[in-house]
Amino acid sequence: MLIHERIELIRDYGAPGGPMLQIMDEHGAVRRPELVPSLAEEKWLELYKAMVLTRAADDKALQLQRQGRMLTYAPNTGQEAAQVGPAAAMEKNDWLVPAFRELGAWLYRGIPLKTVYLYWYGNEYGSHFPEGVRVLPIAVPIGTQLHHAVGIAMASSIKGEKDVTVAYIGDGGTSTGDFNEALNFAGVFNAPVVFIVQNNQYAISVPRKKQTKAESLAQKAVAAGIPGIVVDGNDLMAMYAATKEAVERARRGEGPTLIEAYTYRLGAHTTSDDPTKYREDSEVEQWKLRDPLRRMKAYLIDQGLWSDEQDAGLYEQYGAYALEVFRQVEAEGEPKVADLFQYTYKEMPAHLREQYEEYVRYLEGKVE
Amino acid sequence: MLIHERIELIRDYGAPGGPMLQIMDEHGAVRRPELVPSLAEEKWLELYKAMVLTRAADDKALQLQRQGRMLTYAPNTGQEAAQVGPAAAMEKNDWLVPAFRELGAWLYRGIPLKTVYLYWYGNEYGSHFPEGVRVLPIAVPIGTQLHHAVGIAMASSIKGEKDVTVAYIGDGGTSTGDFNEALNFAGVFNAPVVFIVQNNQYAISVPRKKQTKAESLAQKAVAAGIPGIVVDGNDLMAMYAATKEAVERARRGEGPTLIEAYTYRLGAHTTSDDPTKYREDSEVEQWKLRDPLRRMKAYLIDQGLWSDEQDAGLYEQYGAYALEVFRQVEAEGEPKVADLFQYTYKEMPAHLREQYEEYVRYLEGKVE
Amino acid sequence: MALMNLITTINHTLDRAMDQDDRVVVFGEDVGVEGGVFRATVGLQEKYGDKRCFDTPLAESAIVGTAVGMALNGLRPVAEIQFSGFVYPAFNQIISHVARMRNRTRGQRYLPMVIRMPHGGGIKALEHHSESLDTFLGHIPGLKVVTPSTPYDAKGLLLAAIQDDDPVIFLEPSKIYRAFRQEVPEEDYTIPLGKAKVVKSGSDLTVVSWGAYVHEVLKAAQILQDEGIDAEVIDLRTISPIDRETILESVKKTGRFAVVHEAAKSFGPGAELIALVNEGAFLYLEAPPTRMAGFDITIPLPREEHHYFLDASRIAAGLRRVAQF
Amino acid sequence: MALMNLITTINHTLDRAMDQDDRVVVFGEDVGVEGGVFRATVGLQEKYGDKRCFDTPLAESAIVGTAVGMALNGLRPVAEIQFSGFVYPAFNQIISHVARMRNRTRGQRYLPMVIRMPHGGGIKALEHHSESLDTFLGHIPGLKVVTPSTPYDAKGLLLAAIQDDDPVIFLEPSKIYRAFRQEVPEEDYTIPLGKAKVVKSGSDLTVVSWGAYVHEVLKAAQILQDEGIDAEVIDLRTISPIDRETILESVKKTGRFAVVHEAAKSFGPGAELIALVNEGAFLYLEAPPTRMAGFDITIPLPREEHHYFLDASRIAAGLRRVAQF
Ligand SMILES: Cc1ncc(C[n+]2csc(CCOP(=O)(O)OP(=O)(O)O)c2C)c(N)n1
Ligand SMILES: Cc1ncc(C[n+]2csc(CCOP(=O)(O)OP(=O)(O)O)c2C)c(N)n1
Ligand SMILES: [Mg+2]
Ligand SMILES: [Mg+2]
Repeated sequence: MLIHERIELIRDYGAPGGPMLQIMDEHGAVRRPELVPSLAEEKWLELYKAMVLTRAADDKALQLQRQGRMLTYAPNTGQEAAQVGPAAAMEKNDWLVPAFRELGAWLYRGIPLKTVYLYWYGNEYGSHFPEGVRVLPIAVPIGTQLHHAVGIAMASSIKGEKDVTVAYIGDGGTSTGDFNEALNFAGVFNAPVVFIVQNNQYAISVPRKKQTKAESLAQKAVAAGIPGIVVDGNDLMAMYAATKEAVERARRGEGPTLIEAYTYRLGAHTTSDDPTKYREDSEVEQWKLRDPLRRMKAYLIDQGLWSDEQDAGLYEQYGAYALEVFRQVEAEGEPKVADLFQYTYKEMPAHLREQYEEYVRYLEGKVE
Repeated sequence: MLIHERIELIRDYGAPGGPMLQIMDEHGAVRRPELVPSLAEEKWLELYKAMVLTRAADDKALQLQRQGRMLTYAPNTGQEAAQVGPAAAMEKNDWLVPAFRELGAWLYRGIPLKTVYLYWYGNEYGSHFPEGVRVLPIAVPIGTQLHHAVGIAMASSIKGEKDVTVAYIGDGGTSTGDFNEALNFAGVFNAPVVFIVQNNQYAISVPRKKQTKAESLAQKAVAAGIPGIVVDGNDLMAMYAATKEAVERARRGEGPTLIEAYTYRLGAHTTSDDPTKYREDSEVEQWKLRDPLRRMKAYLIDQGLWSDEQDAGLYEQYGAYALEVFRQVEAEGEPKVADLFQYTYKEMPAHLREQYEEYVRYLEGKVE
Repeated sequence: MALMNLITTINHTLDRAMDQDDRVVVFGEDVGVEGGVFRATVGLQEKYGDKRCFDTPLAESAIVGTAVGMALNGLRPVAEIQFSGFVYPAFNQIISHVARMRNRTRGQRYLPMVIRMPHGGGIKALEHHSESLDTFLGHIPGLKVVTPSTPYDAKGLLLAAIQDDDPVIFLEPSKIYRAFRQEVPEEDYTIPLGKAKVVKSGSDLTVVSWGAYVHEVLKAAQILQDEGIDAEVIDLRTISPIDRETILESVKKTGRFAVVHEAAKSFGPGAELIALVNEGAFLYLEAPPTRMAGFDITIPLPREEHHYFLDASRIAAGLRRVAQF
Repeated sequence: MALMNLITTINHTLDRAMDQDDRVVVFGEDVGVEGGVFRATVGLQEKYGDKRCFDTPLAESAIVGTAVGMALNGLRPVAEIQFSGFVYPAFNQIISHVARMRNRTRGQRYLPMVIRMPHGGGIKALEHHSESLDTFLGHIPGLKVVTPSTPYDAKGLLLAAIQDDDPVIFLEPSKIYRAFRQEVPEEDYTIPLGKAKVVKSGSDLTVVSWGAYVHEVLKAAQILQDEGIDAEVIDLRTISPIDRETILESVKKTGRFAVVHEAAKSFGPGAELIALVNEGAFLYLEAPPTRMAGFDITIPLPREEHHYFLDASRIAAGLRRVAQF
């Protein structure tokens, strides 16, 4: 695979068919000690915990969906490193622009789990975030969010602010015109933005190979004249390191970067999907061996920072927490009818007020 | 500049910032004899004449526009080789899918000059071509036509037919999402299609450098995993040779190719445009030296196939012919009112028939 | 004859169309191997091969635009858009080319193509999965816009759409994909495009609806019937061009008119129907022509979407006002 | 006060807005160096620098989408689409995001942005340069859609649009960019969005129009006046949300209603106006509410476009029928 220009860290990677950036191997062994980001050891533990929370919250959502308590849900299992790594590499005021499958990043950037659950529970308040959380709502129409990211980043530079924007998209999303337009704009305006493609190998049932003839998704950066790199998306250290480098590059005014996080969706596309229709179990089993949590856990245990016992307890504890949060969501009750009408415009126009009032009268049984 | 994969002919070209494919230099001297396509010498004369016709018809249209007889017109001067070369490299049944600035290609592929003039005269019959001419109408919404080209090419392969589709777009057009989507589809479906970017250095007032950070437009092929090449768009031989190779490659089932024809729009964007607002005269003067007609003429004279005297007569003759054709266009009279209504559907639906009839009654003074 | 629901009927009909005519090709996102997210195309790739039924990359503009190219080169493409809310990237193709190629070329080139998509809400889905496009598409000259309300109609209309030499947008009310089954003949038949259908005749007022809402309207009509109000219910079936004749004839008979639709009210399809009733039957009107429609808001997420829909009781309340005016 | 035509007024107003508020940025294709193909932005890059007025690559979806991002991050972007016929690639952004961000986030994030574009036909242009988008845009909840008919209104409406905290689509009737000049005050003023204007009061019938057509309608009203028919003419100014109050008040007074617009008739904006007149003033109507509109065809190329437009005489003929019904 061809990489047009490489960010410094990874000068050795990205040859055609060649290796991708990996710091820690599948067994948790550090293969490139010189590239290990200089973080305090407890920080790695914290990031690991963030991945476990993501896994536990994900599993709980699936379980609740099977019980008929949650609506359609899009699981993240297997992709936690590609989510937590970049989120951790950002500064407080940086912006995160999601696609729709980045639970780990959302939680790490300060969206409460309750808000996330509200979203998948089918409630607009799931897109209302705490003050100061610079994260956009999920963008369901694939590709559209990248323009917002570029616009946010351009605004930062127009205003002379140093914030960087990190935006997500999937492998399927790289086929949209929007993806290419956004990369091109980012290049032309030298926007401080980092694009992360979570290449989880599938767009619903369509495998990566049928999505494009390009050997890598990172090479799509070449079209926009910006750097691109393939990173082992299941390697938390590599994802952290590559994003950190790209974010700081952007902050220094050196422009946008495209990062392909090479990963795998271990679960279904959503709870409405049955992946056995389009892929082999053996493929899934292969990828389970590359589980991002597993290898980080091995690393932490090896470093004497963690143990199997602590680990089991942690997952259970997060699972219980997630259930508790979901109970709060269920207990919320119906949103107000006024909410349906009052956010279409800043002030409700006359025709809408009339529709609202007429409907309220109907609900109150005043009309029959 | 990086070229992902190269078509055979031009293995030596496309290095970053390096040369592009050129066979004949600016003075008409053949620099790469081994690459000269094996065409009969008279054929080169024929192609030269096609370029002169294009130039004469273009100049006449401009002159008529200035007289207020033609509407807005988009001139081609300077880009004739990038139009006639590819058109000549196609087989009879191949399809041509235009953008909107390919006069030389249209005429060569069999669209009568009268039809072209009708178009710029503001008449829908300007998009009605003689039976068997496999050329689509002009596509004004930039980028949209490439999907049609890919669809036509896919249909050829689905039907097991060997026809190839050649599609045009401008440098500005490469920034559209459609451009990228179409290249990607072509790659995935291995469609027998050749994309030609007429990089004439401007999209109205926006220079090529502000259109994308990519060093070449050919490298945009990398995103789709298909071959791309930069060709001297003012070198008829090179344009012919590269297109021929790409077309035959496609016909053999080896998939799509992107050709960047590096050229220059010597005139205005359209007759509504004043290029002095956004570019230096000196730049234009530089490019006049690379005029595609000039160098081909030098070659033909050098080969003893042509003379200055013959040349002057030819241009005059074509100009007179173009004027005569335009007179026919003017003499055509008003199109029928029925034409406004009868082509929206195969059969005119009731509501439209009523609108039509009511309007006819109004025109006949029956309604007041 | 077999008992089929709407989605199995679509699948059956595509199968029939591909079997009859080699030029019919079917494609879209997840359409091939998976057989469509709603299973509309299941089995077609196995049966007809991956040249005639295939998955595309994720790019709606390209899906519609390549269909245009295929139609120009002798095929009869049937493209699927996964949900109506994802067709917007293809609007440029639809408006600028699909609808215009015939007129642009003065009849020389035309586009026998169908764009199918699940349409409307009611399936408790995420944002953008419940859009109503009636107005957007209805306002584009050169398109035919069709929507069935039953499996039987779906087969006849879809076959007619595929055989039509003009481009047809085929809106499938996803809410009723699996709502009920109906006898659908094995043998092929078409239902002419552009013809509405009186699904219940009545004398007191005329109600026009289409798609999933036809069933709610019929329920409402039943409520009114029990009260002694006799509504005539018309299933529009083709949203554009509209069958004015059937509607005006009915309104001239009943003197009262209502239209019920899911799309937002303002600039909605109901406005067009009211306007044409004014134009064609004003002097027959005994009450203001009325529209019952979606609120002028984005259709809400599942927790609140029930507020958005008109159920039989709300429809009945509205119709009662028209009847009793 | 200076005499200005519509395009110089737009230019002047953008200048004023940029001068007043650093957050206002102006961009689009050919907007910077060249100052716009119609010269709407001429001089702005020189004056405010290329961070605040700049050229973009050729990609309408990106132009609108980046405007969304800028609005989310504290700017007040004013994006230009070169011609209304080229906005379709941005429909996904406009429908899915521009119109919805406030509602999606329950009021937390909103988009103070303006999308300007030349609108409608009459300039003898190529295909796709003459499109009327009234219905498409009017039907999208969450947008405000504004169109001026005079330089004076243009300044007040554009300033109001830029200051508005909701997204506004600003349609500029290109036909009258240079048609006439008017006194436009130097000092700043706004005209409230959502308010129609009675441009000629009258007692016999109400005529609503907007944009370039207002002038034809006024001419037609003059023809009628000479015949003793006194038409009230309303310039809608804001296409969505519609100022029902002003319209209904007028119809209640005159008892007769007509709407005149350039967009195609079916599912056109006239349908909405007729529907709301039916809803709000049915019992006052002494004649069928009438629409005079574009044919249901693609607007023709220059050789035939004159057939498409309603001139004062055709409008007068239609209004006469309404008045004499
Ligand atoms: C424009 C658009 N088209 C279609 C869809 C329906 N859809 C939702 S997710 C999806 C696949 C996305 O694949 P990818 O980008 O790889 O992301 P992943 O689901 O793997 O995270 C599709 C087709 C959509 N949301 N938006
Ligand atoms: C989608 C779209 N946006 C804008 C325009 C208006 N427009 C017409 S030509 C043009 C520039 C095209 O530049 P390029 O692709 O380089 O072609 P060239 O004119 O140089 O041949 C623009 C912006 C258009 N036709 N289509
Ligand atoms: Mg994926
Ligand atoms: Mg150009």
